Amino acid sequence: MIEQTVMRALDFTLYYGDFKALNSINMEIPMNSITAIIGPSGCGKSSLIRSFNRMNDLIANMRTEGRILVDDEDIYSQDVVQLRRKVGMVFQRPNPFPKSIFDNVAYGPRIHGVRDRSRLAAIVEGSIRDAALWEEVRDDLDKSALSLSGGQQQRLCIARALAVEPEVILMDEPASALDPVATLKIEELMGKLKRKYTIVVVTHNMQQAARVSDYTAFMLTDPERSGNLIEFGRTSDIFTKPLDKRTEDYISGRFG
Amino acid sequence: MIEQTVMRALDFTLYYGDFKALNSINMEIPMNSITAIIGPSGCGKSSLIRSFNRMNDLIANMRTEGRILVDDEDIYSQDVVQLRRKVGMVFQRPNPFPKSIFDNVAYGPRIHGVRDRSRLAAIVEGSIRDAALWEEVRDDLDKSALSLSGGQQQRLCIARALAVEPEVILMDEPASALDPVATLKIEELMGKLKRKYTIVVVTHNMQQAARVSDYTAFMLTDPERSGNLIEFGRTSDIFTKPLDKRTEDYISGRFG
Amino acid sequence: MEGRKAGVQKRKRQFDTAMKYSLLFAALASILIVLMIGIFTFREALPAFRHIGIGKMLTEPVWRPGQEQFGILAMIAGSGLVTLGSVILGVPLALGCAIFLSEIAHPRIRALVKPCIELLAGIPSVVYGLFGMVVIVPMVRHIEVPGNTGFGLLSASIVLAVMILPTITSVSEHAIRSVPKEFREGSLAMGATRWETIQKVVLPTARSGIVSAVVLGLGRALGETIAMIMVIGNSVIVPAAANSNPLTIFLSRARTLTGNIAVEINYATGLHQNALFATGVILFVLIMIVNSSARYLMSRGGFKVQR
Amino acid sequence: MILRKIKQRLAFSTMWIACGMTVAILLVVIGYVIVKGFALINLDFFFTSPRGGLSGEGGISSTIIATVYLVITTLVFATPLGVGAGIFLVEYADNIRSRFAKKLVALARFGVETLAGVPSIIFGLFGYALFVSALHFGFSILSAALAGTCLVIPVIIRTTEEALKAVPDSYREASLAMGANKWETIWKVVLPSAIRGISTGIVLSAGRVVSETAIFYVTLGGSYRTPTSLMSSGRTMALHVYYLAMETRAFDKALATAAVLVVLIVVLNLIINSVSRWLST
Amino acid sequence: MARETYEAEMNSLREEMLRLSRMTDRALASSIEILRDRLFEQGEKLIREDEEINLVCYHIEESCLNIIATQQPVAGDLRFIFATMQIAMELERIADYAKGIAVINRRISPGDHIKPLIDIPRMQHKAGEMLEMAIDAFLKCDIESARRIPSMDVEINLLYEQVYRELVTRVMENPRRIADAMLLTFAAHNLERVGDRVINICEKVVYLCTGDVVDMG
Amino acid sequence: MARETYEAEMNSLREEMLRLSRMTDRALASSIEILRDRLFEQGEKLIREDEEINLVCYHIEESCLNIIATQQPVAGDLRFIFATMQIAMELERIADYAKGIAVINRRISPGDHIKPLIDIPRMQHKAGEMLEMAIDAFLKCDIESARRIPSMDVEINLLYEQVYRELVTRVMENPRRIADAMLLTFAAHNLERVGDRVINICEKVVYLCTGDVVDMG
Ligand SMILES: Nc1ncnc2c1ncn2[C@@H]1O[C@H](COP(=O)(O)OP(=O)(O)OP(=O)(O)O)[C@@H](O)[C@H]1O
Ligand SMILES: Nc1ncnc2c1ncn2[C@@H]1O[C@H](COP(=O)(O)OP(=O)(O)OP(=O)(O)O)[C@@H](O)[C@H]1O
Ligand SMILES: [Mg+2]
Ligand SMILES: [Mg+2]
Ligand SMILES: O=P([O-])([O-])[O-]
Repeated sequence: MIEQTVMRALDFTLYYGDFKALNSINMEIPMNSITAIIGPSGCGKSSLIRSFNRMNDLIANMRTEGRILVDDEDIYSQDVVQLRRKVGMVFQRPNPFPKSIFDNVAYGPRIHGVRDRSRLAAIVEGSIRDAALWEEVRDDLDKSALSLSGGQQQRLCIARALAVEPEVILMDEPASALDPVATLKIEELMGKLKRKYTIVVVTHNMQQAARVSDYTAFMLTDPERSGNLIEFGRTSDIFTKPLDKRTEDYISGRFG
Repeated sequence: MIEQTVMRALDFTLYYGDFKALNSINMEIPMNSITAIIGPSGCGKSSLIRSFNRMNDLIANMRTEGRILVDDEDIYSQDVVQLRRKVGMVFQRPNPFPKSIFDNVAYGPRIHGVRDRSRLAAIVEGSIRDAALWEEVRDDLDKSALSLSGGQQQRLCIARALAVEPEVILMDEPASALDPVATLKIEELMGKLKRKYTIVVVTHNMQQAARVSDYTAFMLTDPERSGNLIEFGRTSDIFTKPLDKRTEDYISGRFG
Repeated sequence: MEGRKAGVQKRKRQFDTAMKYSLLFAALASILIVLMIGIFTFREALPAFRHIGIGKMLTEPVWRPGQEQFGILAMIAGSGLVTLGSVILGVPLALGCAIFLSEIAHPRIRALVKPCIELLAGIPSVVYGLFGMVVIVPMVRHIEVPGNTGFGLLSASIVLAVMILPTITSVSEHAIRSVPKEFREGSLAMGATRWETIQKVVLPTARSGIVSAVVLGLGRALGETIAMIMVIGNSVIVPAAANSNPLTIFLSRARTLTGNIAVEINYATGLHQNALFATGVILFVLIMIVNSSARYLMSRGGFKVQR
Repeated sequence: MILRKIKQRLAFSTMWIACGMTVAILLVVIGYVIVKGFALINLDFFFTSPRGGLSGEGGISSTIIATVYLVITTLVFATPLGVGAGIFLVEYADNIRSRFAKKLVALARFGVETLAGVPSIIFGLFGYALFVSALHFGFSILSAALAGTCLVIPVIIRTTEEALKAVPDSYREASLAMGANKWETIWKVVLPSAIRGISTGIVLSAGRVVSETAIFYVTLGGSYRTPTSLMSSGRTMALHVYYLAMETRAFDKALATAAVLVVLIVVLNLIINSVSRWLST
Repeated sequence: MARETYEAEMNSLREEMLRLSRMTDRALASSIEILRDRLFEQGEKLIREDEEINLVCYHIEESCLNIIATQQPVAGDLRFIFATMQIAMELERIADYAKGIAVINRRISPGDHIKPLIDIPRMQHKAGEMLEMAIDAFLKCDIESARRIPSMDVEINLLYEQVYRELVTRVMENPRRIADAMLLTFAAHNLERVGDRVINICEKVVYLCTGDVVDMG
Repeated sequence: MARETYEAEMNSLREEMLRLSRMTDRALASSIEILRDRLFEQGEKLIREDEEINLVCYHIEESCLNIIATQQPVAGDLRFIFATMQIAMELERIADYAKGIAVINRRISPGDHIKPLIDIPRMQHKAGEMLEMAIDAFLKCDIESARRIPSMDVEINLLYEQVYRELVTRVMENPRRIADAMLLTFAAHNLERVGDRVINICEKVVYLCTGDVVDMG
């Protein structure tokens, strides 16, 4: 059913202190596609997506079991800096740095040692183009990123993530802070990006998952409040003939 | 087409300083029904709904033309305190006062001179029941309202509005700060409330307007950025056969 | 029934209006005070400006009230040098501390240290002065330089540094902490280390807040009175280096503008008193300049800073 | 890669040291004052007055009384004005329509800003010129309290403003939408939610009065006798420390008094913290 | 259970389907009585009443559209609405066949039929039974039954063949009544078509319950 | 224009409809050739190919379902999808008639027909023309044309009556060939039904463009 997988969670379990937030997740993220993760609040969507690039490492009492493989290699046996290069992330609220548009996009390449001006400029242009923002900012690369609208900021953040040439882009509710027009733009952009990248997106908005994604994962907490993966499959199947009763009830709005 | 109207805007125009935010709105709000106001951001939905109970009076440089009738009487020839009793309001973010649940609901009646304890208690119970919250809080009326969850808080705010026995309840995006379950609860509650009250609700969420409302008003800004009423009609008609091309484009997500 | 209700409504409305005007009066009290301060200090200072001349006051180094010589250059130099000294000593420490508390420290350490710093800010200046007199001055006295009594700019700078430390620390810590967490995550997610994140994203973002914290500390240093009187020696001389090492200038005794006023006002009369008021006016203007630049920086950075 | 990590190590160690030094300074200052000071303290110290003269003999009872006296008087003047002004600036100022009133409001704001930046010695000068000399209050609690009022008014206004601004607008809207008028809204909804911030502001002001020295040095006189009326001269504890240190050179007594002062300040800090914690739950 | 309005709308849709199926069933039964007993008046009534069935069908379609537009159903609910819409169309068509039989009755020359009507009512009986079972399976989402029903169509087809052959024989004996014979064949043909329609309904039921498209024809 | 994926899906739906209508059209045309020229092999091919048409139709239905479930269309788009689904069903049925004609051809005794086939091809011609016009109206959302087309059905009905009467006459002359005559009548009947189906399509087109339900039958 799945073509080629980029990332793979194997019996992945995550604890915050004594609390088991994720319970033995098994999941494969197919390449060059959009995978949506849906589920009620607190079911561990963010915890899961933040595990893929080890952003959860920042949390003091976090502990994991099982494995996550990126490119068939355990994430904990890779260098975290390299991993995060490969697996980029876009956050819920647009968070461009208070620098110029150019410097925002050049941030990543510079960190990773690109100094050459013309190469930087090329990377910046390419990334902003890929993020479907070039036409809007081409003449204002020196303006502060904060002067952009919310939707533009979010696309800038995507451009920033693209600039380090990731394979996967994780997005945690990338449009939930945006108005409907900007949301639509982001959704269209995701559709374009999947030609070159693999996208994993968490969303509260079922319609959004339905609209944009190729695959959908549905998560739910069990009685101990740990997050479980209930169903994973093609989005069109999940939304027309889900296998699990709970998936059906959730997507038809019969509970949280 | 419309049964009985509670409120009626007649060529209502609203200025903030020199800026015309609403342009000659004509609209009738039918009794015991839910009227949804939809439209892109900044089209004047909030301005309109806040005009109905003169909440806009608080804005220094606001000026109106035309009339709004509530119960066939111009709102500006009514006492504002009485008007606001008649036309209650529920806001976007749940905003219970940092008092006990009981005191929150009793606030309005007390302001309006109810001192008798047993009467207060009866009003409070009735309102909380109507707001479909009684079962959840009956034993905790003395607890702080802030200890409730977001959705419960919003229902408490609705109870608080009901306590002064309004005819109309205005709601400005009442569920946009809530999670999907709480949203659903509020929507169901609205469906029940319309038996006794008339509800006008502003929402950004088209699906919500489609789900809950009986009538839908679609607003849009013209080239001068003033808000105009484009189409008003039964929700089922608006969502299956809108008369105006712009309505159609908007509700099918082709812009804003 | 309806009539009674209407009556209640009307009374309520009248009360509402009455309250509004009483509150307006309260709000105007502060401008009234400022006006009076302006009028009274300036009225008292005016004869000095007229008889001595503002230029002369600012450039003359000699202050001998007995001989009608009222130059305050020495005091200006004293204030300036002691402020400079305190900034040099205090700012690096304060910033290091602020960065540590907001970015590096474990929350538990932070919870422990933060109140301590607040406490440091609350300790009366007279206590610092006393501490300076009994601990720091004797220590400074050990430096072998001719004429060194321990009282002087160095002791004063050290005391003042400690005094401005909490202000700068807490204001800049606030500025750093109000850098949204999203910026940090954004940077880390691109493979930057924590230090790179602090250096390249957090500090630049908080820059205007930090700068204004420093300026705020500067203002506080300039206005400090009692502690300065207690450790600076209060000699009306333009500080000078005692030997070939220019740094020994800090061992010189001096007097600050504020100290000058406080020490002499209680017994001054006539033109002497006017001159002291004139000193006050000059000090006031100086501090206004510093403070408004701090405010400007803060408003530009978009950070709200308490106190 | 390794270089990047070493850089981080270095930088973090530096910060550690900076913070350690700051804490060390605090411990040394407070520790020194308290250890040295408490060596001299006994009950007598609290219950006898200073005897004057160059010896610095006696205790601090009259200075405690003067301090309390001054704090209360100052707060009686400053609290209504400060809180009232704060309420006006937050609740009414933005809704004013007339040009003239708008100018007044702008002026009031300017006043608060300016006042907050004035160094305390200027208040002293002003108090000396107006209350002590021009109004002939002499060196007295009254003069000092009035000068002190100028000092703490901006503190109270600011904290009140902050506290009121922290009250969400939605509370006000909700109340108004139910037909309450402005004052009812402020009294029943806004002030109760802001009381915590306002009261910490007032305690903060008390702390300022206790620790301020320069202003009172030039307005309170310095008599070591127990004040009997508003017109009495007196000396606060802080002032007493100064006199002991500078004029009598009685450093041991000064340290003892300073120790009491520090403990008092610590207690006030604790009060602020616990009051805010208690009110926030 | 949340979404009460929505549930209510879905339920009323279900009820309308039940109503439509009853009306269709009745129309089918009465059409054969009409043909057998040459009840012209009742025939006219049936023809008139078909209009009503069409209206109910339109109404169901409209409800489906409204529910989709306003309630955004997905998964099972959405399949239910799709199935409802298609089944309503089939039912309407079955009612059309009933009406068609009444029209045929009008055109057959008055008096006795060219042959006694035995197999045709049997066909009707069988078809009616199938229809009822299919609707039942639809409302109960009974896949088993939906899968079984199509086999019953074989019988109808056999009966049809028999009617057809018998009529052909009769015409050869009595060529002048060829028109009536043909009309009767059409009537039988209509009943045969009803069987096919019911099979279609069963296909939709299976689809509704499992999401799988099957071909049972 | 926003929602590009959505637009793309809608467009591909449109294209598939075009494809389905072409296939149906071709099947109809070839069915008459088959009948007229007794092309048994080609007939078998047509019968086999009908399966393909069914698949396309299922596929369209599935796309409609997916679009509704994932894209939540409303208003015009939703009506388009509804209309598409129903029209696809009608087209599939028309293709079934074509297949039916091929089956009839198989059952008619080899050799010449009982009468020369002139009117039946004419019927087919007319029906094919109507079908093409209706699909055109659908794709262009041309209400005018959709409203005009049903009047063309009158001609088909007249031709059908003529074929029917003629065949009845022939049978009286030659009762032994009654079976063939009946089969030919069924073929003509099928074509007549095609006309009705096209009218249904036109109804859907009007509905699609205006949101109004009309009865043109
Ligand atoms: N740092 C943390 N420490 C302890 N528990 C945590 C932490 N972060 C999250 N949790 C808990 O883990 C569970 C899953 O949280 P997570 O944020 O992954 O959910 P989510 O599905 O993303 O929810 P939402 O949709 O609200 O964002 C929740 O019960 C949450 O309370
Ligand atoms: N107090 C005000 N002063 C000046 N202009 C205002 C004010 N409030 C709103 N506007 C302007 O009036 C227009 C309509 O605003 P309004 O808030 O009614 O829109 P809206 O439809 O509610 O938008 P949203 O969906 O974002 O809430 C906007 O252009 C807005 O900028
Ligand atoms: Mg989350
Ligand atoms: Mg709004
Ligand atoms: O309804 P039919 O035309 O397929 O018999």
